[in-house]
This record gives sequence, structure tokens and C-alpha cells, in this order.
Amino acid sequence: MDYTIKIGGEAGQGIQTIGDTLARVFSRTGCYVFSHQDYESRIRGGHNFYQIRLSDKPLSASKDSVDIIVALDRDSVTHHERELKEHGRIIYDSSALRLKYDKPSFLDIPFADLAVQSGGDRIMVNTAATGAVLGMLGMELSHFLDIIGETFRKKGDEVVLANKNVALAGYEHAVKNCTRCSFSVIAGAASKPKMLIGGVEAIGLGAVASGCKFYSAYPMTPSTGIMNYLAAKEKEYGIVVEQAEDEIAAINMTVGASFAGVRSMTGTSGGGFALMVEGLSLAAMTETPVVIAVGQRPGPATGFPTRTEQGELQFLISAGHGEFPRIIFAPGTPRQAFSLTNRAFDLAEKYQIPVFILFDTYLADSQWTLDGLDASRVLYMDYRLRGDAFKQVADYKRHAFTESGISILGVPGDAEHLVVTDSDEHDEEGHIVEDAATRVKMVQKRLDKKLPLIKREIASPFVYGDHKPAVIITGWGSTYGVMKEAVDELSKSRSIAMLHYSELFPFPHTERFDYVRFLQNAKQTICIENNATGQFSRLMRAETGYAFTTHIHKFDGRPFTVETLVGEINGHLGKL
Amino acid sequence: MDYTIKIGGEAGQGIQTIGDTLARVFSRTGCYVFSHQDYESRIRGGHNFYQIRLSDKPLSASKDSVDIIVALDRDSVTHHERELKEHGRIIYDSSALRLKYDKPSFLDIPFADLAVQSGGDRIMVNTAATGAVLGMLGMELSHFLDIIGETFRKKGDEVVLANKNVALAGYEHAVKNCTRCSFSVIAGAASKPKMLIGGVEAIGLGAVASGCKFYSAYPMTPSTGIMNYLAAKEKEYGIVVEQAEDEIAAINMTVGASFAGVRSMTGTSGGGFALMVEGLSLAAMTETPVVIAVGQRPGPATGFPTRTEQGELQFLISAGHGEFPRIIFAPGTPRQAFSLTNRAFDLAEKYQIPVFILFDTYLADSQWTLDGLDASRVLYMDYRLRGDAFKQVADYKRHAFTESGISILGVPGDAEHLVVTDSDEHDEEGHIVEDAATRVKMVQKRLDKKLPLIKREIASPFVYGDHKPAVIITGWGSTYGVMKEAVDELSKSRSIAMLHYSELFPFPHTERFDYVRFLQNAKQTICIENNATGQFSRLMRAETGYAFTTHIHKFDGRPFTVETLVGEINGHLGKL
Amino acid sequence: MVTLENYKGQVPAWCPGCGNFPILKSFKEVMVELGIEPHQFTVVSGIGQAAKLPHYTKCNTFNGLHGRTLPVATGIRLANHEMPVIIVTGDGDCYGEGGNHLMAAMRRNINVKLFVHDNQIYGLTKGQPSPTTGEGMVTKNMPFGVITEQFNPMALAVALDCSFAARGFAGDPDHLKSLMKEAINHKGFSLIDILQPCVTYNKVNTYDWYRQRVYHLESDYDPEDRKAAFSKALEWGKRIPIGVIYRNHRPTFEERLPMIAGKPLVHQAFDLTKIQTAFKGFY
Amino acid sequence: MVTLENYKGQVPAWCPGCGNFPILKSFKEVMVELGIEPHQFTVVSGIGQAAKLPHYTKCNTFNGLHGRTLPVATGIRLANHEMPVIIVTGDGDCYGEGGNHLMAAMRRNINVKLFVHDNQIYGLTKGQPSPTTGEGMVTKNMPFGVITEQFNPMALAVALDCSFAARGFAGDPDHLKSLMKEAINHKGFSLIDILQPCVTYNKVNTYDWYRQRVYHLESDYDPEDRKAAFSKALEWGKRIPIGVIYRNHRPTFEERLPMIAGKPLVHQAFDLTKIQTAFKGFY
Ligand SMILES: Cc1ncc(C[n+]2csc(CCOP(=O)(O)OP(=O)(O)O)c2C)c(N)n1
Ligand SMILES: Cc1ncc(C[n+]2csc(CCOP(=O)(O)OP(=O)(O)O)c2C)c(N)n1
Ligand code: SF4
Ligand code: SF4
Ligand SMILES: [Mg+2]
Ligand SMILES: [Mg+2]
Repeated sequence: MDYTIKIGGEAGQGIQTIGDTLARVFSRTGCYVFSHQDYESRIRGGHNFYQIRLSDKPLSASKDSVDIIVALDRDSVTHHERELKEHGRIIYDSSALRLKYDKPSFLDIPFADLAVQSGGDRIMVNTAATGAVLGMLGMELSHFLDIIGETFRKKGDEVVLANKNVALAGYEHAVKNCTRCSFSVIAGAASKPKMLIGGVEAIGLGAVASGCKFYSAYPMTPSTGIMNYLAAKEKEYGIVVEQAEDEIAAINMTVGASFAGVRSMTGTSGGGFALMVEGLSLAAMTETPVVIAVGQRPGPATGFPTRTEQGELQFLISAGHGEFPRIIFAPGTPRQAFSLTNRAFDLAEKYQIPVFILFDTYLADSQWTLDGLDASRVLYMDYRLRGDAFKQVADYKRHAFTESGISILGVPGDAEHLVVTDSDEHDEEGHIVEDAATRVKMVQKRLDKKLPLIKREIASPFVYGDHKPAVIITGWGSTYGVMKEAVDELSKSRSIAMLHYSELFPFPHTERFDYVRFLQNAKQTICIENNATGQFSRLMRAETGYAFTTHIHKFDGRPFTVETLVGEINGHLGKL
Repeated sequence: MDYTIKIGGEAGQGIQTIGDTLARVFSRTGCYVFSHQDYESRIRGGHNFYQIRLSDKPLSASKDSVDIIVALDRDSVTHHERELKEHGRIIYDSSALRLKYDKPSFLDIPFADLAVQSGGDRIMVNTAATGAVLGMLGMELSHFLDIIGETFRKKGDEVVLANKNVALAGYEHAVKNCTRCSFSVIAGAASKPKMLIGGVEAIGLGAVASGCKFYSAYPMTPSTGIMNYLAAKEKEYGIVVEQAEDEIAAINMTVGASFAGVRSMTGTSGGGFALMVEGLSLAAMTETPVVIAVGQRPGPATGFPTRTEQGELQFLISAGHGEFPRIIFAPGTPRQAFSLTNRAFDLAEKYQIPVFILFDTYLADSQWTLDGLDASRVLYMDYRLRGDAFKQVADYKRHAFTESGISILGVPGDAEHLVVTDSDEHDEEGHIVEDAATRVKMVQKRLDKKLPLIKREIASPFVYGDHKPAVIITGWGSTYGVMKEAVDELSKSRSIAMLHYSELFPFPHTERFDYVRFLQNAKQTICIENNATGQFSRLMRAETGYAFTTHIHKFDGRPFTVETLVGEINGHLGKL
Repeated sequence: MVTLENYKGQVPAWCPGCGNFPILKSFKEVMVELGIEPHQFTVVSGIGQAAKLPHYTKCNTFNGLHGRTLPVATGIRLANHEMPVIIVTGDGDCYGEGGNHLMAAMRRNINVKLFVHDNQIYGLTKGQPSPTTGEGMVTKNMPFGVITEQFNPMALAVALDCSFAARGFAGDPDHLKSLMKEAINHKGFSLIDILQPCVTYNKVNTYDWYRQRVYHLESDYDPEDRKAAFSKALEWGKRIPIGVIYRNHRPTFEERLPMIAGKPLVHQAFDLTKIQTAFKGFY
Repeated sequence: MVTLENYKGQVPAWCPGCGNFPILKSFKEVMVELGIEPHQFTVVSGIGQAAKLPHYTKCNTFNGLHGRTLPVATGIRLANHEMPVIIVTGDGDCYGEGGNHLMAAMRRNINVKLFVHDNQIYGLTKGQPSPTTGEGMVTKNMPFGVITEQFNPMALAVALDCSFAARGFAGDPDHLKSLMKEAINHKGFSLIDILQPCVTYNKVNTYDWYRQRVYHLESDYDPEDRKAAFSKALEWGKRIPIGVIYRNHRPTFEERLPMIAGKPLVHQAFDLTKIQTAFKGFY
């Protein structure tokens, strides 16, 4: 079973409500789900869509061909009818679209009338539509009814009841009228409810699980979801979320809070990060741990605010004046987003450096089903010197020279020891200096000594597919899922494997796994990037001297889908 | 003849006046001069020095060993006595240092008393000291007297006269008492006055010569000299220099002025540039020409405000969110600073891109003698569509798609055509869009089409020394001079050459000159950088795959001197 | 003769009922009534719903970054002070991200016209608080409500001796149009804070909310009395004054720059031969 | 018992005669007289001559970037609101580069103490105009003199309802010390603009210049009358008032944050087991 449902309509028509609800029903039923969204930078009107794929087998990407289209506007038909599979169906309300389509694939369902007749209200059309889809799929309604209960509880029993009736009406109408519907949803083996989570929530959840206590940011798509998630958890987990006056303030507040002794984070997009670059260098010079989530969207400048791109890798690698170590993680899935955010907090504090979570709009907005997350695998170690422990140390210098280059991070005020740091070059105590000797030792401390230790923390890239592949497709970050499905598809006929980097910088050692040799042994190596210049491929060359044989770039602001990627890869392989 | 004079003292004692005056006297005499400075980030006190080298042969760097030390404080003796050559002399005023040194190399000259006795005033001690040095060198006083006239004219004849008398007193005292002085200054062949210019003035002069009409900046060492130079020329050349409220404003004002139709520039240091990164991306997206001078100083963060480093190369290459073309020039001499600034303005306007002048404190503050600059070799072509020419075009689209990717830059208001641009992705007219097709064409226009044309503008690196070298030392920017002198020194005993890059990005083509092959043919290649991580060497690898065999890094905030560099190189060659 | 036709642009992507529509309409009508043609002035805008305005009409346009309209506009004026420059921005864009530039521009008295569509919310990014959001308003990222004191642009303007500071209301287009005209004709930096209902994200400051409160400044009110203006600027709550709160006649920045006294920089020819004198300075 | 000995730091790199010396001296004496120990508070400073102060005494110190003291201090306060935070900054640092943060901090009413060493010039970078530089002053980069209206921090403070706004003078240390104590004891954001002669680069606003003008606010002056405070804030020229110009008793930002009502964030333990509830939210 592998169905794709697409809900299309104008901004503000509630396609997200329908999409989120259906995805939740499916995941509770025990299905595997993958969903992604496409929307414009406007609040009402235009044309957006929400695409959900469900299956009894794990999913990691979207497909182009669709089984059911819920058309809330005419564009949903004009733009997407061609994507319909042979037995696919388009459901719509002719009274709403003010148009009747008489093709067998179309099913006119009077969502509005159903809503009203069943004792509801016109605004419940989306409830009717959701019910209808479930009816077409031959699923039970129970999960949906539960969700209605949860969603509208605050609005009172009446509203809940009305919505339930409307849901039922839509459901039954579909069952009755979608005679030629041949869908049947099987939840698969262990059909217990699954976790359904999006990339941006996974980062937020990772922060909560890491003991993040302070988050300051300025709203910017696609990072705002992190702030919203953490804000919702403020009270329960003792987190202060502050909307800063600008991004410069956001990172400086984050640095301040971290200096004062709490785990701190900020998040933004490329354009907002551009304003944090000076603060990044401050964090590095003062050796203050910070975690920075950067959500990529197409640039330069404002670009495409709501669309996706992998355009900031090189920017992050070299951002900031002066020379200092940093770590860059680029999760490929919500699970990685969760665990890499957790590691980001651990490593930032362990080495007293800035650590980045580099994601993008596509990962931020796409939801995956997981069999759950394991709290016992969450890292939490407090590296700071606090309270009595701090009081007990004989003497303390914030930037003391040590073997490892790491000097203990004391919490100011917890002991009589002074915690002093400076954005100017400074001595062990943190006081401003001018002399060459101290400068040299400080650079060695901050950079030369820490770097080898940090490099050791970086995991090897992930390999999937054939072990002696003739073809290797390589990528990083959010292309993980689509590459994986492309490999599944292509392995049927070829010797192919994928190499995926989610731990990008410092670039992984080749000792544990010599990926350069691995690449050299393949006939063709294709570097796949959602950008125009091939930033990862440049990184690979700078670090290892290795140059890929082929490149696939996409820079139209849209993510890869399985079919398009497979097609492009085949195109290149044809050229062999 | 090759003398080095070092003036040492506290900030505020006027060592810069003495140094500048001596350098000017020497250049007017027709000598070749090289001077550099070393000072702390404070206004009074501490210990600073100003070092001048003069010769009858061209100079391009400082030497460690000194002939004459003018000691205005005790530190000048404690720090620098060891640098004195065998027949070197230290002059000082025991009454000022409250200390008497009785070694043959010391000459106690009562600058203050001389000043007072010769009808001057205590504050004229520096005039006496300057006169004394000229006396020791056996030079005439005439040029100095002229300079006194020019400098103090505004202060009235009395002051001028008094200073002249003091100068004479210092001069005669030295002639009389420096019996064992064996210096004799010969101005060399064509001993006509030479041009004496520092790196930062050369950039300012280059801007004036390029028709720069707008400069906005926020003060920051080592870039402030550009603003000061242009401010002094505001009236004469019709330039508006505006101190912005911050660096963000500086670059946005620069972009605005350029959009309105004038050549515009901004300048800062790494930390200030960190705040301009978003504006850089704006310039790129709106295809607005801007020239940005970035003066490097040791980082991260505030670092060493008054010292030198080559730490921002990688930062500039990848600065800015999104993907767009840029040019980076890194002059190695004041002459290059002048001509590359001129080319920067030309190329920024020709391709409607940002162009960088990447310099550093060392280049900014060091003065060179030139045999003059040639106005006839200055590029000036106005690429903008103005006035009647603009009126005559039938229709106009600011971002029209063209073969070259370059669409004409019209001056808003000069014609009825509208000039529209947007930081959002836009159509040919400059209006906001959301569609994939336009996005793709715009990326191709801004990036893919322009890039090859821009690459063709970049000159090959400069080669000096042996043509089939066993050893090649490679560097970029301000190390030009010291590398050149090191090669002169080392060629006596070895087959060695230097490869110097002043046009760094896009990285030069290997077609005209295959520098990779050139490097591969050498036994040992040493990359010399005034930083800790080897940023140029990383660039070389990313662009060509070539890895240098050896590296020499200096990151103590001080520049290389000839002896130290030669020593380090020999050390590595020894290892062969 | 310029007509509304000349000012037709893209179809706005704003929500139906958005307070930006009447402002856009007023803007176009003002331009037509003043007989200004689209190519005769430049609109600088930032990022936000309001900032999309230039695309919905016709004019020279620099739609720049979020929060950075004022420096861009300043650069344009310094390069060409014969080019009228109007800035269209939002409360977040101008009072939030762009605050430092606002203070600098008021002090410089650069002769630009700043129209702030003040919906007391971040609209385009889906409803976060802006500096002018009222205390207590609950948003997704402020579940306990806003606890930062509401920013008062009029008080700031009086404090920084802003040359022209007025408040308008999208629901009173005729009055708004007269303010726009006055601002455009005023010699000096001119701010109009325009109360603009956001029907989607600001459920507090609605058309009704404003209608119940706004009133036209008394006819005898003297905007040139700075201290009185400050008291007036503090009036916000049951009653909200609209009209010109403060005005003065300081010389503009452009007037005081000797380099452009003759003609605008953009029309000053460049004479390369003069460079010789600059060369001489180094001998 | 804490003594001046405890507050001994590096030898200042300031020019002899600099107005920063008496401010530093007052600062140390105030701390001793209040019986505060160096580890019990944190000084946040920016970049400039004034900003070097923490190195010249003893205290927890975050000497950050130019212009960014306030956000860092805000972060520190939100993480640990039992830690008193004093900011030492210059007029360029705080009113120039940092202007946007100043407005935001006043509005938030974050409980930090902001001491601005206002020498009306950029000292460390060798004499460029700052926002408080008087009109007409000629500098290397402004050969025709400053033409931007002088910034008035007191007027801004009143306009933004700053909780405590005072002006002090380096030449009147006793008065300055009393202001510092009052600011430190005041509950809420507190600004002291300290007139500080720069003997090297500001030849206009010298000790004498100030001495001839400054006077202590009248004993009957009421800093809690906002409108009167505004008039007083505008007084600058022949006579310059020093003392507390404006004061109010708004609740602080920290007080209003429910998450830290119990104890400071930094002392709230983290309990990993609670994460299960968060996990459940995704089913
Ligand atoms: C540097 C930067 N930060 C954040 C954003 C995201 N952003 C776009 S518009 C906006 C706020 C818009 O609010 P406002 O200026 O009030 O305009 P409105 O949409 O309410 O009209 C934000 C935060 C951005 N584009 N750039
Ligand atoms: C981002 C940034 N821009 C510019 C500078 C250079 N800078 C250092 S101090 C300073 C001005 C200092 O003036 P002020 O704050 O008044 O302090 P003062 O030296 O007068 O006490 C400037 C512009 C910097 N360090 N960082
Ligand atoms: S969100 Fe608000 S401001 Fe934006 S268009 Fe909709 S109504 Fe207008
Ligand atoms: S320059 Fe001015 S402010 Fe700086 S130390 Fe010297 S006198 Fe003080
Ligand atoms: Mg708004
Ligand atoms: Mg100052």
C-alpha cells in the first residue's frame, strides 16, 4: 500500500488543518506517513498544497503521482489533475468552486451543505472533507473523532458534537458515492500508533531534551517553528523564550545567558544569520557555548521566503571574522534533527564553541512517522563548574591554558572566583592584552588544541545500498530521504549506493571509514545538492582533493521528489 | 646604502610626526623609503614604534636590524637596543628619560633644552629630534625646513621660525657630537623627489581616481584612513562622505546611493564587515554595484584592534546568504592598492556585483616610495544608462534577461522608464515572484552567465625569481614585499621563486599561466600566510586540488620581517 | 496628465479586508492629485506585508531588506536630492529591526517621507508581537502575553526633534490623504504612523477598536509647540489623536551639505584630469 | 569587609587627565560603600575607552562587542536575575552602534544599570563624532563640521518611559556617586549619562565647559512628573541639569516572567525524565 493525498487551496482555507489531521489519523492507525508542504509568502489567497503519503512500509519522501486530490480551489485542479494516478480521484465542492467537472475521476461532495445539514456550520467544511477522505480510504472514523474531541475541547461540547456529526456526514457521503473507489488502507505489521513529527519540532524537542533553558530569536521563516515550539514548553520545562529586537540582539542575548550559566540557543534563517555573524565571532573569542539553528531558504537576500534550498553551507563554514573552530550538523530526518540537536548542546558546552544545526524549509515542514524516540539515548552532562564545586577550586582563571585547550566554564556568582572574559585578545584571566606571546598561546588554545579533539567527535557519513557500488550518489542534509528512496528504486536495475553527510564540519576523518577511497572505487559519483553552485562538492575538494564526476543541482526553490531525482540520475547514467 | 631608523615612545609623544617627517624628507631627497608602524590600542602611554628604512635601491619591507633608534621612552631602549647594528646609535634625551646610558652607542641629546635655548618651546622636542637624525645622516636640512614651513604655515610665521631654529639646533648638535657617526645618505641614480604613499591612502586615492562619489562607513581600524582621506577631498572632487550610525547602515546607504546612480563605496574591518554581510547579499540580489574595502586585523571579535593579520579571506569568499558572484582583490603594495581599487570600481559597475579590496593593518600603515602614478592608465567608463541615452531606449526592464546576464543599469528619474528592484526573487521588471521558472532563469542570469565573463577579467598571479625554481614561496596580499625581499636574499644561494596572488577570487584561470603545473614542477612549495589556518592554501585546494608541501604561518598580530621570513624558509628547506 | 491608470500595479496578495488596501488607494490618489508621475519619485520599502506596496502600484522601487529602508533611502537622497523618496514600511520593519536607523534619520533630518503601516503586529510572519503591540496580547511565541511596554513612535519623534510627525488611520482615507500630501510637501524628514487593522492576526486593534478611539486633533492644536506635542504624543488609550502631532522647520541634511549645494551628486560630471592635484599631495 | 583593595585592577591605559579616572574612582568607592563584593555582580562592557573599565577594577566581566552590551546584559539577567548587572559603555557604543538595543531595553524595563561615559566623541578610534557630539564640531572625517542634530539621551529616556534616567558629571564625583547608588538601588532599568571630558579629542566639551554649565536639579524638582521631566530633559546649553531627570516604578521584565518567578533559570535543575510528556505530544 502506498497512497498519496494532496490537499490544494488558497492560503487561509485551512488545507494545513486537513493535512495535519489526516496525517495524525494515519499515524495513529499505525501507518507510515510522509508529508510536505508548498506555500507562498502570503497569508490569504494564492495557491498552496499539502501532500501526504501513507504506507505500511517506512517512507522518507514525496512522490509526484497522487491518489486523492482534495481541491478547495480551481488551481488545485488545473495545477495537479495531471498528477493523478489511473484510479485517482479528485474531490471538490462544486458550490464552492462554482464549477462542475464531469469526468469519472471527479467526485463532487457538497462539503458546505453537508456541514450545515448535519447541524454544523459552513466553517466546518474542512471537517467534512477530512471525513470524506477517510471514507474514500475505507478507514474507521474513530481516530478522527478523538482528534476532534482533543482539538475542540476548549470550545465546548456543542462544537465538538457538531464537528463529529459533520465528520460523519462527510465520511458516509464518500462511502456511499465513491463507488468506484478502490483504496484500502492496511496499517502494516506492528500497527501500533506511531510518532508523527516535523523537522522543526524535532529541533525544538531536541533542545528541550538537552536542557536548553534560554532561546532568543527574531521571527524568520523557516525557523519560527522552533521558537513557537519552545514557547509552548516554557512553563513546563523552565525555558525563557525571548523575541529579540533584531538578530544581533538574539545572538548576543544567547551568548549572555550562556555566560551566566544556562544552555542557550538561537535560531534564524540565512538572512537573519547574516546579522549574527559578528556575534558568532564573539562567542568563539569568549569561548561561550552557543547552539545556532539556521534554516535555509532560497537567497540571495529575501529570496523566496517560504521555499527551500541548501544554500548556506559554505557561508556557515567561513562565517565570522577571525579564525576559530565550529561544528556544523545538517540533519536529514526529524530523528537526526532531534539527536543532532542534542549532540549540538553537548559538544557546544564540552568544547565551549558554537555549534550549528543547518536545516532547510523542506525538512522543517515535512513530517515523518517514527517508532518513537528513546529518552535513555539522550546525552546530558553538565560541563559547567557550579555552586559548591566551584567554591572548592583553589584558584580560577576563565581562560586558563590547559593540555586540551579547554578551560573550565565557571558560573559567575556561584563562588568568590571572578569569571572574566573579553572580545579583545586576553590573558588566562580574561583581561585585555597586547603582547605577541599571549596571543600565540591563546590561538593555540582556542584553535590548534581543540580542533583535533573536536574532529574526533564527528561521525562518518552514512552509507546505504550496494557495498561495491558502480554508482554512488552523495548528498547532505534534507536530501537524505529522497536519495534513499531513489537508491531503493535504482538498485532494482543497478549497482548503486548513497553516501549521506549529516555531520559536515569539521569534515569527517577518513580513518574510521575511507569514503574517499569508497568514492574513487566507483565508476560514477554524483553529488546531489539543492543549490546552484555545489557547495558540498567544493567542501569535499577543499578537504580531500576529491572531485565528483557528476553533479545534480536544483535551485528553483522546490525540493527533489523521488521520480524527478531518479529521472535525473538515470539521465546522467545514460551518458556513461 | 640601506639604513633603518626606529622612533620609539609612548602613544601621544609624537613618534608619528617624527616618522612621517623623516620619511617625507627622504622621499623628497629621492631616496627609496619603506616605513611601517607598531602601536597599541590606546591614545596615550604604552610603547609604540615607527620604523623607516631608506636606500638608493627600491624597498618593499622592513628589516629587523636598526641603524638609528630615537628613544623617546625607556622601553625604546629595553625593547630595541638588541636590534642595533654594530655601528648603530641610540639618541635620547636623558632629562626626558630621567636616565643616563653611558655606552658608546648612546648619544644623549638634550632635545628639550635645545628647543628652549634656540627660542622654541618644549613641545618642539620632536622638531629637534628630527633635525638631529638628519644631522647624523649627514643630509641637508632644506627639505625639512620646507616641510616645517608647510606644516606650520597656518600657525603663523613665529611658530614656523621657532621650529626652523629648533630643527637647526638639533641638526647642528648631532653633527657636532655624533663624531663616530659613519652614515652617509646617497639618493641614488635618478634622485628626483619620489611619491610617498601608504596603503590606506592609496585605496582612497584609487577611489577618487575612479569617480567614487559616495562613501559611507562607520569608523574602524584599520579602515578609518580611507574615510579620512576621502573626507579631505569631499569638496574638491564632489564626494559625499557620511559616517553611518552603524555598519549595517553604511552598506545599505552605499547600495542606495549606487542604485540612485553614483559610484559608491564602503570600508570597514572584519568585525564591521560581519555586520554588512546581509547588505552584501542585498547588493547581489538587486545587482547593485558596490565596492567594499575590508581591512583585516587579528580576530576573532575585537581581537587586536591595531595589529595585523590575513584572517578574512575565507570569510569574504563565502560571506552572504544565498549564492552570487563577487570579486576579491588583495593588493600587495600601495601601487596595487591604487590600481586594484580602480579596477574594483570598473568591474563592480560592469558586472553589477560587489567587489572587495581586502587589505590589512600592515599594508594600510606602511608607506612606500613610488616613481609616480600614471593617470593615463586609470580606467574610467560609465556603464550606467543616463539622461537622454536612457530616455531614448524604447522600453526598459531593470533585470532583463540577456546573453551576458548583464541588464542595463538605468538611473532612476532620468527617463520615464521605471527602475524597479527587489530583494525578493523577482521578474525582469524587478517585481516579486513565486514561480520556479523565473527563479531558475534569474539564478542563471545572476550567476551562471556572469561568472565565466568575470573569471576572464582576473589576472594571473605574479611570478618573481628563478624560472625553473626548485622552491616556490606562495602568498597573497600584504606579504608581497617581504616575500620579494626574501627571494632576493635567498636566490643568492638557491633556485627559488615567489608566486603572489593579488587577484584572488574568482580564482585565476590556469589557461594563460598554469600555476598549478608551475607548482607541481617545484621540489618544495611553501605557502606563506599571516594567519593560523592557511586560508589561501585551502582556497588553492578547493579550486585546483593542489596541496602545498609546506606552510609558514604567523598569527601573533605582527607582520613578517625579511630576516624572520628568510630564517623560517631556510628552516624548512633545511628539512629537505 | 497623470491618472490612476498610471498607478496600476500587480494584484495585491493581501488578505481581503486588510487595512493596507485603503492605504494603497490613498497613496495612488495622492500621487495623482499632486500630479506626480511614477518615474519622478522612488519608493523604498522593506520586508513585510506593507512593504509589498510598491509592487501593487507603479514607481521607481527599491524593495530592500527587512528593517533597512532608511539607510537605503538616505543613500538615494544623498546621491540625488532632487528625487523625492517615500518609504513604505511596517511597524516591525521600521520600529523593530530598523530602530537604530529611525533615530539616526530623525536626527539627520534627511528629507524622506516615512509611511509606516502600523498594524501593531508582524503580519507576514504570521503574528508575532511588534514594538507597537499592546501589552498582554497573546501570540504563539508569547503564550503569557506581551510584557514589553508598547512603543510610542510619536513620543520618540518629539524627543528626537523629528521634523514632521503625524498619525493617520487607514479607516479615515480622506484625512490620511491630506496627511500624506502635507508630509510630501513638508521640507524635512516626515513620519506618518498609519494605524492599519490586520484582520487576520490582530484581533484586538480592529477597525472598530480604532474607530471608537481616534479623533482629529483640535483645530487650535499647535504642532510646533514641542512640549505640548509631547503631552499629545502620550495620548493613547480611550482616545487616540490623529493628525500632525509635531512639526518644526529645521534645515534638512541635504541643504547643509556643501558638496551638493550646486547640483545633485548624480548630475555632477567626473573629471579625471583633476586627479593630478591629488597625486601631488603625496610628494 | 570589602575595601578598595578588593577593587584594584590593571593600570588604566587612559590618557592622563581623562574624565574616565574620576568615574572609575567613584565606581569603586560606590561598590565598597554599598558593601558589594567583586564576585557578587557582573559588569558588561562594549568597546571603547570607557568600556575598558572592568579591566581596571575587579568584577565578573563580560567585555563584549562594540554596541552590544544591552542584549548580553539582558541574557545574563534572564538566566540569573539575582545577579546585579552593571553596564559600562560609551556614547558611541550605546547611543550609536547600540541604539536599537537601548530602545528595546528601556521598553522591556530589564533591571540593569547602564552607565554611559559620555565624552561626546569617539575616543578610542581617534576622534570621530558620536551621536552626542555638538553640531558644528569639526573632525578629520567631518571637515565641514557635524550637521546631525545632537542626540539627547534624557529626552529619549522620558519618551520611552525609561524607569530611571539621570545625568551625572565626572567633575562632580560625590554627586555622581549618589546617582550610582540610587541607580543600583532602583528597581528597574536605570540609565546614567555621565558627562565625561575627553582631554585629547574633545576640545569643546572640556571640564571648564561643563563646570560653567552644570547645576544640581532643584530640590523641589519631581522626577516622577513625566511631562515636566521632558521639559527638563530638553535643557541643554547655557545650563545643564544633573541629577535624576526621570523615574517611574513600572514592574521589571524579570518580575513579569512566570518561568523565573520561583528561582533564577540558572538554579533550576533539569529533569530529563520529564521529556516523556513532550514525546507524547507527537502521538
Ligand atoms: C533580517 C530579517 N529578519 C526577519 C525577517 C522575517 N520577516 C519578514 S517580514 C517580518 C515582520 C513584518 O512585520 P511588519 O514590519 O510589521 O510588517 P507587516 O507584515 O506587519 O506589514 C519579519 C520578521 C526578514 N525577512 N529579515
Ligand atoms: C562593529 C564595530 N564597529 C566599529 C568598531 C571600532 N570602534 C571601537 S571603539 C569605537 C567608538 C568608541 O566610542 P565610544 O563608544 O564613545 O567610546 P569612547 O572611546 O569615546 O569612550 C569604535 C567605532 C568596533 N570595534 N566594532
Ligand atoms: S496578515 Fe494582516 S497585514 Fe498581512 S495582509 Fe493579512 S490582514 Fe493584512
Ligand atoms: S582619548 Fe579621550 S576618552 Fe580616551 S582615554 Fe584619552 S582622554 Fe580619555
Ligand atoms: Mg506590522
Ligand atoms: Mg565616547
